[in-house]
Amino acid sequence: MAELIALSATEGLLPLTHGALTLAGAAPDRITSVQPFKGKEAAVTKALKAAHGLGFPAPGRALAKGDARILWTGRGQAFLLNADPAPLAGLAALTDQTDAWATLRLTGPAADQALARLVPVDLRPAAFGAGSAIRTGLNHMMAVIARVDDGFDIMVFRSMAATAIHELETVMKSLAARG
Amino acid sequence: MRLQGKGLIDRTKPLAFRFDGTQYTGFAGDTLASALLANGVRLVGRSFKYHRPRGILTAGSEEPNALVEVLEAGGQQTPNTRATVQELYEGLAARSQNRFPSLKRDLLAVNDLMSPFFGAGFYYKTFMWPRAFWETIYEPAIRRAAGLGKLSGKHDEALYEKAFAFCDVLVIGSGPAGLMAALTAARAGAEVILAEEDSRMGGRLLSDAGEIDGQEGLAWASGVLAELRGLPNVRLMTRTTVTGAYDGGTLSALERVSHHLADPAGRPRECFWRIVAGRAVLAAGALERPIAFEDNDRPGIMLASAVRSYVNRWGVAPGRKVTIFANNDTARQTADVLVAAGVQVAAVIDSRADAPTTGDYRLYRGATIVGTQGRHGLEWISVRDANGERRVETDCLAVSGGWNPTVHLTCHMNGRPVWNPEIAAFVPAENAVPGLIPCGAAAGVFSTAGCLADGQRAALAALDALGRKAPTLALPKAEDGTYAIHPLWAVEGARRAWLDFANDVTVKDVKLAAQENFSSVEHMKRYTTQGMAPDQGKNSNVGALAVLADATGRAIPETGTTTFRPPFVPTSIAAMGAGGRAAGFAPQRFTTSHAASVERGAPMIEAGLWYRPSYFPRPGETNWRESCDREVQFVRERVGVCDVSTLGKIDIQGADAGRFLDLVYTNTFSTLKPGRVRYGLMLREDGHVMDDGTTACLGENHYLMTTTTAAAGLVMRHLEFVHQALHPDWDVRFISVTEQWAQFAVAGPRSRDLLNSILDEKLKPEDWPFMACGPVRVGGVAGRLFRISFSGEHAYEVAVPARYGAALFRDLVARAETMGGGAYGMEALNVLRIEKGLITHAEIHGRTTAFDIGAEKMISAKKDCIGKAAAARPGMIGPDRDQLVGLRPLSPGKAIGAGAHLFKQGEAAKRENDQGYVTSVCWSPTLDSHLGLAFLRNGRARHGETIRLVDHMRKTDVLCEVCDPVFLDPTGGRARG
Amino acid sequence: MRIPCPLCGPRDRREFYYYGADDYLRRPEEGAPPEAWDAYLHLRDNPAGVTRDLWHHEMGCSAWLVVTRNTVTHEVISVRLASEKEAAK
Amino acid sequence: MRYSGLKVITEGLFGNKGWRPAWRNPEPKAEYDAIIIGGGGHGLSTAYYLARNHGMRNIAVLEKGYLGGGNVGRNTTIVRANYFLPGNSEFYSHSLKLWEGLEAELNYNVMHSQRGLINLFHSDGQRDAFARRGNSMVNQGDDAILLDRDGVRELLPYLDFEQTRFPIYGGLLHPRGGTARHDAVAWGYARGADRRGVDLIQNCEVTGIDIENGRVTGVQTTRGAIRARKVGILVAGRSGQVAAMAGMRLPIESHVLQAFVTEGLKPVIDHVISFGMGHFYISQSDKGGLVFGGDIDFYASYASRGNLPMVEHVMEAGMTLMPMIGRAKVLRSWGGIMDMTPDGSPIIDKTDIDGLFIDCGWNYGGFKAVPASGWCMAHLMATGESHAVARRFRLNRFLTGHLLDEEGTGSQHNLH
Repeated sequence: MAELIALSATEGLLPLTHGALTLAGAAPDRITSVQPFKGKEAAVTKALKAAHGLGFPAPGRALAKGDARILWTGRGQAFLLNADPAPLAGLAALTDQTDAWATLRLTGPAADQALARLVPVDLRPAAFGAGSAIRTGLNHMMAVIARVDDGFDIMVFRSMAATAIHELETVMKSLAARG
Repeated sequence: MRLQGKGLIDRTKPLAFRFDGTQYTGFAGDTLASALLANGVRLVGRSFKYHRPRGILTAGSEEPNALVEVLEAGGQQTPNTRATVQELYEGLAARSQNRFPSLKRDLLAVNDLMSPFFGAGFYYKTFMWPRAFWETIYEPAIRRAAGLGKLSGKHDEALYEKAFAFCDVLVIGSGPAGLMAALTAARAGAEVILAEEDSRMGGRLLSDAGEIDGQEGLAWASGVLAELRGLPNVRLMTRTTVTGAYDGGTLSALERVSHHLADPAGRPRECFWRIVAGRAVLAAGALERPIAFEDNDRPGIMLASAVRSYVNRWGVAPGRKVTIFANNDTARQTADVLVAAGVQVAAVIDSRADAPTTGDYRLYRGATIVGTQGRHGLEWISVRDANGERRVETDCLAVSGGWNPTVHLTCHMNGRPVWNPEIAAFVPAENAVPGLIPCGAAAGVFSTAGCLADGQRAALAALDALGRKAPTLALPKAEDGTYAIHPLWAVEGARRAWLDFANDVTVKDVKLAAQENFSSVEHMKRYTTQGMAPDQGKNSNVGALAVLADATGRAIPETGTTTFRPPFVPTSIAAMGAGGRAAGFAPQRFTTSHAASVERGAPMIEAGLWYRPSYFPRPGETNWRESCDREVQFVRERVGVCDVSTLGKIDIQGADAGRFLDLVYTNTFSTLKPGRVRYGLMLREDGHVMDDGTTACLGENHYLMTTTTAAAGLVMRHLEFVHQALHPDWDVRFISVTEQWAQFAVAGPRSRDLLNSILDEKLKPEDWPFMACGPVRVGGVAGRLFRISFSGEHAYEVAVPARYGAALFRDLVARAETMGGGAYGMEALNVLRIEKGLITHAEIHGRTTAFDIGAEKMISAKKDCIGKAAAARPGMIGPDRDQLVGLRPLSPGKAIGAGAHLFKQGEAAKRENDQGYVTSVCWSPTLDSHLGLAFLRNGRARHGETIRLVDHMRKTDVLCEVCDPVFLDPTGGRARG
Repeated sequence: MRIPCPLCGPRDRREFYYYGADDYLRRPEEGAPPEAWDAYLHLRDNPAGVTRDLWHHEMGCSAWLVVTRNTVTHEVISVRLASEKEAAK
Repeated sequence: MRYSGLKVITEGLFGNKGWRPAWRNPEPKAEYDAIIIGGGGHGLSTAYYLARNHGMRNIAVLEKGYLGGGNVGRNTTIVRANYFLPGNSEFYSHSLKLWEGLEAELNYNVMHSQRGLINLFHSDGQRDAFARRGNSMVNQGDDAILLDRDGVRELLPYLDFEQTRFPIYGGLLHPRGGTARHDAVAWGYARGADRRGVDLIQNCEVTGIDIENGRVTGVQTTRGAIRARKVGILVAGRSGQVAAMAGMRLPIESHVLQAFVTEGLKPVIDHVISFGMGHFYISQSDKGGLVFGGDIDFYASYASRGNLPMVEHVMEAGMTLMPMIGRAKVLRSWGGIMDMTPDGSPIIDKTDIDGLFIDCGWNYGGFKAVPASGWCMAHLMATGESHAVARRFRLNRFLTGHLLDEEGTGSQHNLH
């Protein structure tokens, strides 16, 4: 019999603080990819509403109710966080993604300036306000980026966590040096 | 020398610096150029071809002559740094370049004496004989003589950065037009970025006197800047040069973040910006141009506007006795500035016969300069007018040949500027870059009042285009003078008159080009190299075009236009390539077992961005082969563990999933039952093999596809295409789960025993035949098990959520070791699969068809599939194809190399006889022989034949027997058993 | 270059993968003559001017897009999802 | 007028007044024996070899702009014969041999510099692929040496050997590979063709191809109609448009390839070097500029200019491979229009129209092919038969599946 110890995707790498910016791990308890089957979009929204008080988010948007969140992550796809996907069974392709992503939270007043060094999308508050969630690039890697109260959640593939953290730390340091 | 009471320098902050080893002092606010001039240094560099002594021509980034190496501690240096842009800092050290042994005594100055033979394109006509001398003698000599500054040869370890920015209106340039544009846009509430190349905002207001709204221009600018600084919607960027205009409103800019600092203290050296602007206002001003006359390149000969800048902005008199040579009204302005500063004006030479008389200095009307003297700096000039020729003593000559609007960015999308005869200059064509609005001097408006009004006009146009209401601002009042110019490009009769200082191109060179029928402007440029030097033709393009027009008897617009390509200023590779250094070129992907593998001493090798262990050395093993042989042996005899998480895994669900798989695979998957796995072959639509792998049926309408590590992204994109573009109505959904699962191969006769020791429930053999799959639990964790084999042994792959990967790998390996097995790496994996004739991307190299690998029967005749039609083309099948075979050396100990070519025994190793090539090789400890996989012409029909294998690269020539590619266990009993 | 993704809005070119002309949307039926496949896979109008081609928003929403644009000016005229039927002219 | 060192000296002594035009500016005649559409490298060399090898004199080259204004004047000037596949091997081998005699042949210094080309590799798999290629080169009679990491370090000590992302495993050295002065190649062939009587007609755009009963009879141009029984199309970057005048649809998609040059620097890179894990290749020109490039921008384009993502990719590759070039400043970038074919190899063939020939599809390898392309196209136009070293460059090979896909990237035009 085996006993398996779990390691987080950012084990030993976080948190980091440079200047006014902090990068920390922010892994949700559970991530489920939700892809409504053909013609089941409305039913999925209804089920999400009933079970978690959420809907299926519009492109670029995220919804939250308590700890449960759902982020739009692409064409016909959303990530349901911290919530049981079972009520959606049969309505959508459900795939466990909990371990596939490293979730980093970047907070601080110039967080958008830091991400502006890696992300080719306008993330300033006016363009990327509360409830925003997109899929884009973090330098050379794909990322899901969502606005949270005091900064951003950045989800990258688990295997690339070290590179993502290294690149974020580089810009955090550079911004801190610029003052 | 310094002028008292003048300049925007901080005299309370003296700064020591060195140039060519000599110590000097300047002040905060100086550039290297202004500080050198203040110290009386006029000779700063040597020209490119003739090694002529050169000084400082300009006060900006367009400088063609004053290029130096800026030295750093540790031996790093920046060549070709413009002394006119480099700000002074304490301890700055710079060195002149392109001279040997010293700036004053440069041996290659002999080239200047040879100039009659070194005219345009001379090298095309000589150095041809004897042929062997080109690479050995002529070219090295030319290379050594050419070039300017030196790279250190050391890695550039400095920090560089790239960034994105977004705004409604980007204003480029902060002179009167730019400030007015920025203010107008900012007050309307638009998000504004104001980018200025200089270290200070203000443009010509920093250098030229004049009132705006009843105050000094600079004071007005300060007021505007104070307001802009206070607005939350405005971002002011100094030391930032907009370098390129690209599609979709994207502009690039180079910020010199810490060039001006003795210690960057963690700041990047430069930042390369990608600015996405709703509209951009080009208010980059204009560049003064020189006039070509005899020996017009001596140190001390400067542009008039630069002379005014050195006097007013930096409080430096560039000479004791200054003369002025111009073809326009700025001659007077320059003289007035010098007189006001107390500098002697020796003479004003105005080429216009009707030049207005003013001021207390000698004016030569309708006059030109016909000669200059002074070896390392100007001493006197010869002036010719209607009364004859006379010599005027002078140590600084301020030249103005008129102004060229800074049209460069408007040319970046193939826009051609338009000739405006009124100002004898090119102005931007209408809408040359969508969304880029030129204004002020950049649009050919040369008065301050005109620039203010035009800046506002441009901003209003930008706001209007963005659908924003704009308040009407009262225009500040300012000088609204006229700009009268009578073109003078080159003084006639000169023996050597420079057009392109930086590349040593003279009027004669352009005329010679025309004489030899290189008469299109592009031919002239290429033949003479005019415009290809560090100043990018900024100082010479229009002049050279005018001389060419004259030489060919055409008007300027008829002759052609001058054009520019990005970048607007030379931009470092490091800035544009920021982040690429070291491991930054691509993300590094680490498996969950990475740390454990490294701990075991495994060399990690790159595989499709991942790192995978090559082999796991044990004490006493002296080379990789020993480790590899041992790992192969324990897999064949006991059990081995290998991390296979890097293989692509795609979760596929939906009512049409089976049908979808039938289309993308050559073989049928819709019949695959839950709990079963099938090997699949995937073709590109062009009929070649794209990838192979297994797909498991996890449940009804639920599959898990695996891809090779290298093709994971490619396959995902392909699936998306087939679904979205070809069959969007099919109910199928997919997502990558590569990262979700840590997956380990457990292979070998004792693999089941090993698994049984860790699984919560033991495996019942009857439930787990070859190619079965299903859920399992490991220590309470839900996992998946697949009975598949890439080694030919009885084997499994077990998967758990990635967080448990590290723990499971360590546990599996530890248990395997107690059973006489252990972890195996890529080398052993490769041997195991070669022994079994299993292919990887060494064989699926993009030219391989199903036919070539003997898998044509896998293309189901009962259904369509991607690539089926193209795979049936006559050239893709048949005996002319190279087909997969196995090779065994006749002497088993003879090593063979992948990449060797095959020939019939007794035939010469030459292309005409080529029979194929080797793709994979290994030493097989199992079969005690070297083995190879190869593609051989009509190979399946040639099993048993002896073939000659020649590897020129590794100097081997070996006879091999052609055989079936499956060397071991051809019936597959071991994997099934 | 920026491409207005119908789902994500305008995005930098670096997020997209380019495939080729929209000929690839019109895959011949099984059994079509070799010439039809040659035309599908290889032959192109390749206009210097307005063209329609296929882009994949790979570092974004994963949508395949049909982009109408000008190959001479790089102007992007319109974009639609490949999965949606072409709008009536 | 024959060029020589002596001539340069005597002219220099007498004020360089005696240099005569490198070529004439003839008016187009009403009829020629052969018309070459396109005054680029390939068109000019075809005209030259038609005159030189096949004795044809009554030939016109029609150029819509200026001679050598297309890709021959916008490339990274690399000359090599390092192909793997039969079909390509013998062709580029032939081309390199022509290069090696080009100065003497043309009496024009094209500055062909055989400084050695090194293709770096970064994995065992790549090493094997390069060994395979190197063996092909030697089998063809050309030269190739497989260098290990230390061998590369000896030649290129400034590379970043500590870099861990894509470590340098070694390189394939092609000693006879190198560079040439691109414009000079066009001018040398132009001058040579002109001296053999070929009319080089600039600012003459072909607007139509006249075809009667399935055979070509001439062309329409902006300078009037011109008759000819043989017409060759050599207009890389515009092949599709000109072929369309004859009702043809080509297996070509046009793409933009950017290239870059830095300010002049003292000699620092003595070879041509290419990175194996991202498109990046670099050499230093005789004037001192680092000349380098990468991959195409990947979208169909006729704009002759590219965008930032590829610019940045190329620069990042440079920084990961040889970070000592970081301080070099890029002076100019440019873009050429590439005829991209579905297998990355060119086409030199007859068309279905009698007397109409086409030479196109050079992807981004056309510069080094200039001599052999002209040689083989001239052979084809003069004799009606494909030259032995170009016999696989057939127009119908995509239909039949007889492909020449060196990269193995398949039929997607932009992947070669």
